[in-house]
This record gives sequence, C-alpha cells and structure tokens, in this order.
Amino acid sequence: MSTGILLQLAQSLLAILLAPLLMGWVNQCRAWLQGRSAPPITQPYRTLRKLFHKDAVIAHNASPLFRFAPYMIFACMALAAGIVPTIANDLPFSPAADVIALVGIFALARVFLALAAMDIGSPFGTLGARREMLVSFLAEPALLMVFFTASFIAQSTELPVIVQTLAHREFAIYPSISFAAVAFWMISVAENARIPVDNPSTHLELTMIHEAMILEYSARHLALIEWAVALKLFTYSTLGIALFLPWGIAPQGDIAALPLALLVMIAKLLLGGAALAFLETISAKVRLFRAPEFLGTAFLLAVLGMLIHFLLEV
Amino acid sequence: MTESFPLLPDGPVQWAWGVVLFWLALGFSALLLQGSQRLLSRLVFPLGALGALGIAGVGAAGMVLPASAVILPIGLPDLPFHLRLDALSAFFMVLLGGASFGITVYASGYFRSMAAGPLALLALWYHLFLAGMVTVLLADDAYAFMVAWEVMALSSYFLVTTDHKVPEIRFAGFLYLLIAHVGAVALLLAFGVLQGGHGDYTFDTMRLAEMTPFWASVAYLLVLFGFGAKAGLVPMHVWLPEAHPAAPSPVSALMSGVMLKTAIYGLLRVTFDLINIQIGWWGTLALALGLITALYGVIFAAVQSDMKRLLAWSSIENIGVIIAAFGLTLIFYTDGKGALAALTLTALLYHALNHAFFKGLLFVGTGSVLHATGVRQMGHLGGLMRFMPWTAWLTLVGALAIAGLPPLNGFVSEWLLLQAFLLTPGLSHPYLNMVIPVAAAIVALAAALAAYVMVKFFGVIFLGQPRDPALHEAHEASWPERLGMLWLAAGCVLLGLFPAHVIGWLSPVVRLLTNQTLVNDGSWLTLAPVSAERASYAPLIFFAVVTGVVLLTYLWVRRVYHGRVRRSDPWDCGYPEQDARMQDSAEGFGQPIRQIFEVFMKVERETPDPFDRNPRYRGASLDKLWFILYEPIERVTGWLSQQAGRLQHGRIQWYLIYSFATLIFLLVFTTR
Amino acid sequence: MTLAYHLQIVNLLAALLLLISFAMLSQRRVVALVTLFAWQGAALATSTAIVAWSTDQHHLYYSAALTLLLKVIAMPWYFYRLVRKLNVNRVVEPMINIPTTMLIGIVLVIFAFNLALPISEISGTVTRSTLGIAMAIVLLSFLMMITRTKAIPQVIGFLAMENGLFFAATSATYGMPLVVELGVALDVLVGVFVLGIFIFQIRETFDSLDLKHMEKLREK
Amino acid sequence: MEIFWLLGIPLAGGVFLALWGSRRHAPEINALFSLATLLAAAALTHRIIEDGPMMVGAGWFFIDSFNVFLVALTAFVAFTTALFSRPYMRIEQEHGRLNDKRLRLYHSSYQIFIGAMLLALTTNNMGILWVAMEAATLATVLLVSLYRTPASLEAAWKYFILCGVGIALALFGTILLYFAAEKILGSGGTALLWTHLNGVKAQLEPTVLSLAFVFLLVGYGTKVGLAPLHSWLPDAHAEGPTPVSAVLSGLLLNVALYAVMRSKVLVDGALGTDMAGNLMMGFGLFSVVLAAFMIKRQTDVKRMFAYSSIEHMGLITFAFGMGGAVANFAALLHMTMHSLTKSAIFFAVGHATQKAGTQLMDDIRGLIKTNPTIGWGLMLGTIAILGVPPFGVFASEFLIITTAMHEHPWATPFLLLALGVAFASIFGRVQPMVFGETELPRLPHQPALAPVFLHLGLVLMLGLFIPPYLADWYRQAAELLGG
Repeated sequence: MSTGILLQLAQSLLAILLAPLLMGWVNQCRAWLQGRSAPPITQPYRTLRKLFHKDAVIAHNASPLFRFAPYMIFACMALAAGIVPTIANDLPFSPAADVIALVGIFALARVFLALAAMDIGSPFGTLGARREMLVSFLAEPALLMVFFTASFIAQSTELPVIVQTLAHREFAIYPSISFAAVAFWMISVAENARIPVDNPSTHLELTMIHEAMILEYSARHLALIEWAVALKLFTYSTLGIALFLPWGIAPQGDIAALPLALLVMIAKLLLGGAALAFLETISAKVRLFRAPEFLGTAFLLAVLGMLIHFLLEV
Repeated sequence: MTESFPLLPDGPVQWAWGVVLFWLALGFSALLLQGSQRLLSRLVFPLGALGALGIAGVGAAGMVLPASAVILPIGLPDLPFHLRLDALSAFFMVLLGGASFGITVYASGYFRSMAAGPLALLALWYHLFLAGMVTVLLADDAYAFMVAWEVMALSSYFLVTTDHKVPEIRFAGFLYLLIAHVGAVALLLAFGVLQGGHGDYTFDTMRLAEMTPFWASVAYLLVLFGFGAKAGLVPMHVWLPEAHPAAPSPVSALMSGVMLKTAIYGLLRVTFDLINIQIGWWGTLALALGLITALYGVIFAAVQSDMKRLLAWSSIENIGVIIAAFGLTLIFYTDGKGALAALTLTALLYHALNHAFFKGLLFVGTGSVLHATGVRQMGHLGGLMRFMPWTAWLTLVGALAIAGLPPLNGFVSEWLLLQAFLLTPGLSHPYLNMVIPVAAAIVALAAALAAYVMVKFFGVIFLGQPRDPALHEAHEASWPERLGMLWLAAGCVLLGLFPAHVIGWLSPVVRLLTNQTLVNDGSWLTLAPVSAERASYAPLIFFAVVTGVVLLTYLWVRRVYHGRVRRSDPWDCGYPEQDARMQDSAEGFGQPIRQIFEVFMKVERETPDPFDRNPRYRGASLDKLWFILYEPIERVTGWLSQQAGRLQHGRIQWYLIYSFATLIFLLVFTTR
Repeated sequence: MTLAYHLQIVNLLAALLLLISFAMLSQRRVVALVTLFAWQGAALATSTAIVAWSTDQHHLYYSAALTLLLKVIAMPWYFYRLVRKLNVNRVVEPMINIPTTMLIGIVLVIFAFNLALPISEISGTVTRSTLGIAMAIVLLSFLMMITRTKAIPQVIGFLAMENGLFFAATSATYGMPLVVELGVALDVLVGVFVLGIFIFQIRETFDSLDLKHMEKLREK
Repeated sequence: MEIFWLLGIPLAGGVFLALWGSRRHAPEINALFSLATLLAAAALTHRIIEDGPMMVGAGWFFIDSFNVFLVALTAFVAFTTALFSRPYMRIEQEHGRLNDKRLRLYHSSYQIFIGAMLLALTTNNMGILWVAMEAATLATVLLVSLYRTPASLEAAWKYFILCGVGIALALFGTILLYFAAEKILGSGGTALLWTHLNGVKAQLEPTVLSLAFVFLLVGYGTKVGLAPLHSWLPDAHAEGPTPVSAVLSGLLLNVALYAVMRSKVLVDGALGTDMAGNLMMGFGLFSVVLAAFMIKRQTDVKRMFAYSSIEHMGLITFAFGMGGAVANFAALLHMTMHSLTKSAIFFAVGHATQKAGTQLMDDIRGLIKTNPTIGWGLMLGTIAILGVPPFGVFASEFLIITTAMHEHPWATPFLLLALGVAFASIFGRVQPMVFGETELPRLPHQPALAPVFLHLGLVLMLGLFIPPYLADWYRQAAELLGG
C-alpha cells in the first residue's frame, strides 16, 4: 500500500513536471513543420518561471472567485493526471474517480475557467466563456460515449480495469475502438483548444476561444492556468494512450516493469505530440459555427462505435 | 409487497398527522394575526419551519420503523381517511421536511417587507400547501389522496396569484390550476379503474385487485398523464415556466423543489405498489418521454433571459431525468433484473432528493436578488457578487451542484444513473439493450447543457460589471435568508460527500418497491454500487485531493515567489469607451444554443434599424409546442362552442321543435 | 263487431275532435281559431258526458261540466275580449305554409295511431280506439304551437293540447281521479289567467303580439 | 301532523303576504314564514329519522328518506334565500327596478312557490305531483318577469310555453300510467298512489309504461333542464331576480328530477330492463357536454351559472341513470351539494352585479379589492362548484366519475372533456372578476353574505365529514331508488 502511495505521488509529480515539456515538444515540432526556427524545448518552463516572478495585475472589480479559479483549475488537472494510469496501473487514487468522474473533473475545471472569464465583465471574457461552453457541451457527451464504448468492452468504468482488459488480456481486435479513437482525437483537439477548433497562438477577438477567457490573467495566475493547460494536454494524451494503445503500462505491483513502462510512455508521447503538430499544420481553423458540426461528428462517431460494439462484438 | 409488514396500531403516522394539524392551526391562526406583521414573519414562519423539521424527523423514523397506519374519523361515510406511513412515504417526507425547513426559515426573512394583510393570507395558504403535500404522502385511500392532492394544487394556486394585480400572473395561475385539474380528473379515472368496485377505494383493496393487462395499461397511462401534468412532463409542461416564476421566491422553491416530487411519489406509489402487474413497454414509454423532457427543458432553459423562468425550465429538465430513471427502473423490473432496478431506483430517489435541495437553494437565491434589486431580467443584473457575497457564494454551490459537477450531490445521482444505463446490456430484450445506451448519450448531453445554463445563470447575474447603476445599492440578504440558504447548501455538499451512507439509508425504500437492495461494495468513503471492479467513486478522496492541491499550490506560490497584486482597469483592447452594457447579455449568451436548436422554438425578434435614435433589441424564444398543441385545442373547442351556440337560436318555435323532435325520436326509439 | 250507438257517437265525436284540430292547424284568423277552440271544447264535453252516462261514472259528469264551463264558455269569451281589446284579429301567416303543415299533420296522425295500437289492444274500456286519436290531437296541437308566430294562437294551441290530454283521460281511462281532475282544471284556469296578464304585459312592452319581437335572448 | 304545518305555512304565508302587501317588514315576515316552514320540515325530518317512512292523510302523503331529505334541503335553501332577498330586494327597490306592487307579488308567490314544491315532494299521488309541479311553474313565471323589462318578459314567456308544453306531456304520461295502473288497482283514487303502484309495479303493462316513461321524461326533463329541452333555463335564470334564480336552479330542478326518479322506479320495476337508465344516461351525458360548450361562450354571469346548473343536473341524471348503490348515493349527494353551492354562488353574484350595475362579466372586476367578502364568496363558491376539494361537490363527483369509469368507461372521455372545458371557461372568467384592479365603488349596504358562507361552510363540512344519520338517509334513499 505504502509503495502504492509513493508510486501514486511519483506518477502525479512526474505528470505535473513533464507536462510543459510535452507542450514544448509539440510547439517545436510545429515550428519545424512550418519551417520556422523552433524555440528551445524548455521554453514553457521559462515562460512559467517568468510569469511567477511578475506582479499580478488584476482589474478593480475582480472578485475573489477570479483569484481562486487558477488554483482550482490547476488542482483539478493535477487530480486528473493522478488518476489516469501513465506508467503504472491501478494506483490508490484510481478508485476515487472512474471515467465518468474524470469527465466531471474536466467539467469542473472548465466551469471555473468560464466563470472566472465572466468575472471581470470585459466583452471578450464573456464571449470566450460562451464559446468555450458551446464547444464543451458537445465535446463532453462525446467523450462520455467514447468511454462508454471502452467500458462496454471492459464491463467496467474503472480506468485500471479497462487498461487491464485491453492490454493484459489476450489480444483481440475491437472495430468499435477504432471509431472511438477517431472521435477521441477530435474531442481532445477541441478540448485542448487546438486547430481546427481553436488556435492557441492567436489573439484575434473574432476567432479566439480559450485565449479570450484568460485575457485578464497575468503573472502567477496566468502561469498556473498555462501550466494547467499543459497538464490537460498531457492528461488527454496519456488517456488516449491508456485507452487505445495501452501496451507497456506496468500491471499492478510490478515494480520491475516500471522503467520500461516509463520509456515506452515517453516514446508514445513523443510520437503523439509529433502527430498532433503534424495534423495541426495540415489543417486550417474552421469558422466558429462549424465547431458544433465538427464536434457533432465526433459525437456521432462515438455513438456509432458503441452501436458497432453491440452489432459485432456481443 | 407491503403486506409483509405488520401494521402497528400506532406509530410515526400519528406524529406526521399531528404536524399536519399543527400546520393547519398555524395557518388559520395567521388569519387572526392579521394585525401584526412582526408576529407573522417572526413567529408564524419559524414555527412552520419547526414543523418541517418535525416532518423530516418523522420521515427519518419511518424509514427504519415498520409501516404504520391510522384511520381518521373524517372522509366519506364508507370511506374515512386512511393514512399510512411506509418507507416510500417516509423518504419523501424527509425530502419535503428537509427542503422546506430551509425554505421556510428563508421565508421568515423574505416576507418581512410584506404588508400584514396579504401576508396573513399568504401564511394561511403556505401552511395549507405544506399540510396538503404531507397528506398526499400519507394518504392510503383514493379519496384522501385526491383531496390532499387538490388542496395542494389549490393552495399553491393562491400562492402563485399572490400578486394578482399583474395580468400575466393571473394567466399563469389560471393555466396552472386548469392543467392541474385536468390531471386530477385523469387520476380520478385511474382510481376508477383500480378500485375494487362497490365504492371501495382503499389502497389495500387496490393492491389486491386482479387486473387484465389492458386495464392495467389504461390505468398506467392515465396515471402517467395525471402525474405528468403535475410534474411538468412534456407536453403537459406549459404551465410550469409560467407559474413557478410568478410565485414569490420561497413558494417557487417549494413548488419546484418539493411539489413536483409529490408527482414522482404518486407515480412510484401507483405503478409499483397499487397496480399489481407491470408491463415492459410502460418503461420504454416513460424513458422516451423523460429523455425528451430533459432535453427540451434544458434547451429552453439555455435561451431564457428571466432568471426564475430559467430555473423553472431547468426543473423541467430534472423532472425529465427523474422520469427517465423511472422508465429505466420499470424496464429492469419487468425484465426481472431486480438488482439493476434497485440501482436505477436509487439513482431516481437520490436525484429527487438532490433536486429538492439545489433547486430550492437556487430559487431562494433569486429571491434575495429580487429583493435587493427588484429585477428578474438577467439583462439588467450583473456584478452582484461584490454587493451580496453570501448569496453569491451559496448560490454558486447550488449552481455547481445542479450542473452535475463533482464532488457535489448533483454529480452522484447522475453518476448512478449513467452506471445504470451502462448496465442495460444485461437486458434480455434484443434491441432495447442496444438502443438504451444511446439514451445515455442524451442524458449526458442534457447534463453538459445544464452546465452551460448554470454558467450563464451565475455568470450573468453575479459576475461581471453591474449592467444598471441602480445595482450599486443592492443589499445583502437578511440573516434568516442566509441561514435558510446555508442549510440548503449544506445539504447539497453533504449529500455529495457521503453517498455511501445515503445509499445505505435509502435501502428500505428500494426494497419496498423492488424487493431488492443495492449493495454498496465499497468502504464507507467509496461508492461502488455493483462491484468495486465495475465502478467506484470516492467524493471524499476527490475533495481532499483537490483542496490539498489547492492549498499546496497556494502556499508554494506564496513561499517560493510572492503574493504582490496591482489593481488596474481591465484591458480594453484599445477601445476606450467601454461600459457595462457591452457585456454579453443573457440573450447573447443563449444565442448559440438558440441557433442550434431553433427547430424547437418560435423565435420573435425586434432588431432596431440603423438610424434609430435610441435603439432597442428584443428577442424571445417561445415554446413551439404551445402553438402546435394548445392553440389548436383552444381553436377546436371555440369552434365547437360556436356550433353549440347555434342551438340557442332565440326563437321559441325552434325550441318547441327540439322538444317535439326529442319526443318523436324517443317514441320511435322505445316502441321499436 | 258492432258497437252500441252511444259508443259510435263517442267515436264520431273523436273523429270530430281530430277534424277540428286539423281545421285549427289550417286556420289563419285568430277569431275563427277561438271559435274552433270553443267547438272542440264542446265536443270534448259531450263525449265526456256520454262516456259518463254510458258507464255511469258520476265524477265524469263533474269534469264534463268543468270542461263546458272553462273551455266552452269562459276561455273563448275571454279570448274574444282579448282579441277585440288588442284588435289583433288579422291574417296570421304561419311559419310553415299550410299544405306542408297538413302533410306533416297526416304523418303525425298515422304515427300516433301506430303508437296507440298495441295499447288499445289491451285497453279494457269500451272506447279504447279513441286513445290514438287523443294522442294525435296532442301531437297536432304541438305542431300548431310550433307553426304559429303570434302569442294568442300559440296559447290556443297549448289549450288544444290540454283538450287532447283531457280526451285521452276520459276516453281511455274513464277519467282520472276527481282530485286530479280538479287540480288540472285549477291549473289550467290559473294558467290562462297568468297568460292573460302576460299578453297584456307583452302588448304594452312590445305593442304587438308578434313573437318575432321576442327573439333577443340568444347566443350572440 | 308536521306535514300539514309544512304545507300549510307557506300557503298561509302566500295569502297573508298578498294581503299584507307592501307594509313595513314584509321581507322580514317572508323570512319568518320560511323559518317556520324550515322548523316544520326539521320536525318532520326528525320524525322520519325516528320511526322510518310513513303515510299521512289516508295515504295521500308519503314520506320516505328519499323525499324527506329533499324536503329538508328545500326548506333550508328557501329560508336562506329569503334571508338573502331581504337586503337584495331593498337595494333593487332603491335602484328603482321594483315598486311596492311587484314586491308584494314577489313575496306572496315566493311562498306559494315553496309550498307547491313541498307539496310535489310530499304527495303520494302521481297526479297531485303533476298538479304541484304545474303550480310551481305558474308561481315562478310571474317572478321571472318581475322586472317587466322586454328581456324578462321574453324569458318568462319562453319559460311558460316550453315548461307548459313539457308539463302537458308529463300529464299525458301520468294518464298512461293511470291507464296501466287501473287494470290492476281498479279505477279510482288509489290507482295513482305511488306506494300502491310501487307495490304492483311488476305487473304493470311494460309497453304502456315505457311509453309513459318517455312522456314523463320529456315532460319533467324539460323542467330539469336536460338538453335539448333546456332552452328556457338560461333565459329564465339570467333575467329573473337573483333570489329567484337561486331557488330555480337550487330547488326547482331538484324537484323535477325527483319526479323523474319516482317514475323511473316504477318503470324499472315494470320493464325489468334498464331502458330508463340508459335514456337518462344519454340525456345526462348530452346535457353535460352541451352545457360545457355553451358555458364557454357566455358573457353574462348569471347565464353562465345557469348553464353550469344544466351541466350539474346532467351529471346527476347521468349518475341516477347508472343506478347502483354508489351511483345513486353520489347523485343524491350531488343534488344536495349543487343546490347549496349554486344558490350560494347566486347570492354572491347577485351582490356583485348590484355593485357593478351590470351582469356582463367584462365589467365586473377586482371584487376582492372593493368587497373582499363578496369576492372570496364568489371565488370559493366557484371553486366548489367546479369540483375542487375539499368542498363537497368533489365528493360526489369523485364517486360519480370513478363509478362511471368502472361501469361505463365509454362515457368517461366525454366527462373528462366536458369537465375540462367547463373548468377552463368558468374559472377563466371568474378569476378576473374577483382579482385584479377596479374603480368600482363599494356597496352602500352591508351585503347579506351570512347565507353564502353558511352554505359554503356546509358544503366544506360535507366534503370532509358526512354525519352518520345523514349518510344513513342517503343510503336508504339510494336503496329505495333500486341501489
């Protein structure tokens, strides 16, 4: 048990620390692919450090909620990162929340971000909040459907059990999973404010979603949010890995397998980041009211995956 | 199923009836106190609140004690009032008492600004309302049930029309009472089917009566209609968004939080207890209706611009979820999956309890806002968090809870319900088990939209800058109001943090209806309904971790770096003349939803022309069903009465001809 | 079979009554209508008397006398006065034209006879066949009330109906118990009295007895 | 003995008031006579409760639990109405709508009317029953036209002609009854005594009786106000003075229905089929539905409630038609509730219309503001008559509807429809009359609202608790009607 706790803490810390690195990696890949000279891979860390040092500038009418939100968001993401099996499986936190609760955590963070954005009352904040909620109310059920497909296969909504079933039982091909995978990809693109739904590097009022919400933040608050964003990307990536290519995650209590699992995980993340950058580069951002269509498609794909599971696999 | 309990000569039921009498006495004594406003608000309502607490206590006792019954000396000659308190009634009494305690405490503060004369009447109806609801839960024969049911409707009607000077409110009250009455007649017919004949209307005989599937189905459909009309099931929902906002806020809270649940109670009571056969398609029907209601309600909630209307629509959504759970329970139950039925029923009851608390909380929250500002249109509110922090933070708890966010109570019931949906592959029915998981998608969609709605609700009212200079004078709620809200908010949090205990506590009810209990295969802090392997959720760990991380991060940032803060104007994006009216209005916030779901709505918009000196924008998204369903009914009846009117022609010869024709016809008819 | 001659007379009178009611149906003038009404009363009284004599039921004499008093003397005289006073004795166009009315009337008579047939079978009285005629008279006067658009003719129709009833009572059942007869007579008397008051009131408010002034109360 | 007091007092009252004329205290005397009648009725009722049904006056009068409760009801409502009419008529007089001559007419024929109804209820002789009904009609005709307005004259004329014709048909029915009866009972007085007929009803000739019942039903049904024979009713109720409307719809309709029921018992016995019952169900249902749709288009408050009387009479007739212990019980209960409630409503409406000076509902607003008691009286009365618990009307509707669902489900959709439409129409119109704003002045006089709340209080009590002896009455009566 104690080892379990330690392992848990280790994995959580690892996730929290590695998250900006993944972000940096993605940016670097994008720069290469777009033929720009890339910033160093550690750039996110520098940004965070700089932000933490600055004095926070807050609007006069900011309420306590505004200052509380960044911590809350960060905490939610940390918890999520702790729950998803990254290198080791079935850690003590995992019974705290199954996949449905995981969606709940993301929703909690999102709601706080949106509320904080509305707190100042500048036109952009509200606009961003509205758009964010618009995106999410489609993305959330779609994500649930993806999880449902997996949990129908695994007969459980517990991530460890799902991973167990998919990775460590005898190998079986699940066509439904492929649908779910595509849907999941689209969802995570949307949820992490990437192209084609949102553009992380824009500040154009008409198009921005996520950036519009955090427009009022500065210094440590901004830093926490940026960090949380990185953490979110990381969590989604590991989540995707856990669901769709779980091989290599160490089974419960198997300490010996951990180093290998770590290496495998890093490799997978590098690949995933590169793929993300590649897809972002070749696709263009869609108009805002196309976003619902985009996510609607994701939703339908997920549902379709579930139906296929019932058609072919039961 | 209930025969297994011995009927004790006396028990909690007498206590419950005692509280009812106490409330009645209180109500009528209020009429005598017309003179003194102080006594009314500072004495009568707190006493009423005590009564509510008592009811909750009696309910809690009734959950564990065996069922007890009593026969009152009043009623019809052959049919005195039978009262009975079993676990099901007891649960709903806990719900009623718990929620209405907070609401009534709140009311004692809320009504302090009201004139004594109207307040006395209001107090009378208010306590009649409470008494009626409790009697509905206690009634053990059709007559007592119907009397209590209608007393409940009537008193709430008078509460709704408290401010009867306003034509809209009068119309709201009228529509409400009309639909309630039609529903009640449907219930009468249902009891007519269920009765044993020879005018024996006690529930005991109904339990024993053997019925053909056909008549059972007729009864079920009537009951679904009758109780659905009360609960606001689409398409009988039209009265709800009119009536609930019209009432004074504590009353709205009671109606939305508690009264709707009596309909759920009736549905459970009749379907599982009184009708002795259940048929599969009943569940499917209820499930479909419930899902439609849920989606419909939340969509309309998203496009409202009146805060109380928004909440009313969201009540419709929650009722939809509950009815869907009811349908799923029926499906499992008729399929012989007792354990799954138990799980779904647990989710249902849990959600009903939760809704009572958070909807009550939100409604009283709007009440305080209304007191402070006198505005219901969200377009004129904003930034209230700075002027009324108590109200704001407590309302935030309710908003997060109703949005189904962990670790609050709304999430638990939703989680349980989704688990139930995930278990449908266990069904023996070929395509149901394939289609129903898709239904889960709708529940998820509704939940996500609910989050949207709540961000809109809270953000527009409490955050941002005041859209109206007058708001700067907004004052914080009085102490009783805060206490009431505190109680309800505490309910939301505790119900969210200790689900394992609540589920264990619910088991008598579940056993009563499904002969099964839900085993919690987890420790006291984790909730694992079916098996820990299958699903688990530990809100306490969850809560602990989140708070822990928040604190750690905070301390870390403070220690390693600093906590310096500079205040300045918000960034104006290079556009100096910004004012509060440039924030997103309520309509604006709902606009994307309106665009996506425009099919359900009849949108009315007035956009100003560019040269307008003082341009005004008005947009309203009306319920299409009203125009599709209700206006035709109105037209048809109007036409029919036109035709009937032609008979009354005014000419005596014609009248003579009627008599003559009738005579001849009858002569021919009888002598043949 | 051959009937005793007094019964033949009764039947004859019955036929006469029917004839008179047809005549009333077709009559346009009010005064003539009143006269016919008086004749009908007379026929009724005679037939009652004959039945009384033939079956020596003494109380029938009283009712015969009552009939004579009320329907032959009192009411016609009263109506004559009324008509003269209000001089409303002009041609009254009925709602439906006369021939149609007659046709309907004939149909009614046949209907009434068919209706009465099974009853007459079981009737013990010697004058059973008259029941159908009585019923026919009732229906005919009903028809007359329907077709008339003036107050007085309608009233007369009403009274003619009472005649029919009375005839039914005497012919089919040798008259009702005396108390009832008296009560009925009293009611009729009062009724006519009330009517008189009415007709004056109507006259002075609408200054006409045309019923088409009284079609205001209706569903708008 | 009481019976003679019961019948004598109103007749004496009629004569006396005719002589007393418009001297002082005529209204009080009127009320006093009604009170005396009530006391006599109470004594009689007590007697019946003590020692069961009885024949009085050589079998000319027959009192059983069925008519004794109607007697009590009639006397009671007559008394309260007299109380109500005291201030009401005075105000009318001050408004110049009445003069002394008519007031005298009003008082004396009011008493006569009550007497006639009591006679109709107590007599044992079907012929006398007919005579009394006719007398009641004649007594009220002049009351309906009391105001001498063109409208009231027209109403009275229609009332007179239509009911006259109807009653004539009823006489024909009675004759046929006698015709059938004298075969068995021999001619002479006894052959029309209901008790005797009831004794031999099994032997009566079916064909004749069925024919007789048709005539009786159409005849008395016209007075009950069964559609389509109802045409006179709304006019008479709307145009007559309010106290008269109250007693007309509160009492006269009941008495007429009583006559129908007495004949139904005989016919059922003779035919052994439920032909009579089916006819009544048909009539009742049609009346309920038609009345509901008529109510929807009313603008005149008294007219609207007149139609609602038709609706409720239809409901009662329907229930009697269903037969059976429960349905009969319910019908009797509904009779009571309806007359109490409806008369109470007419009292309240009377004052409301006096205040507004019009019967048009659109011109009556905000009663609660100017005269709260009137407002609440009207509101509660309306709620009661619409069958909302805890008022007693609901108790009977509950039994009727549930029984209908159990015995004749086909009828229930119509009932549901009609009740819904009636509720929407009546309530939708009364609500703005009671609630809302108004500029109308207060009434100069203190309105006589004691009767209103007395009635409503009774109705409320009976909705929650029916005293045992009362219940026994109803049960025995229901038995009597072939329960």
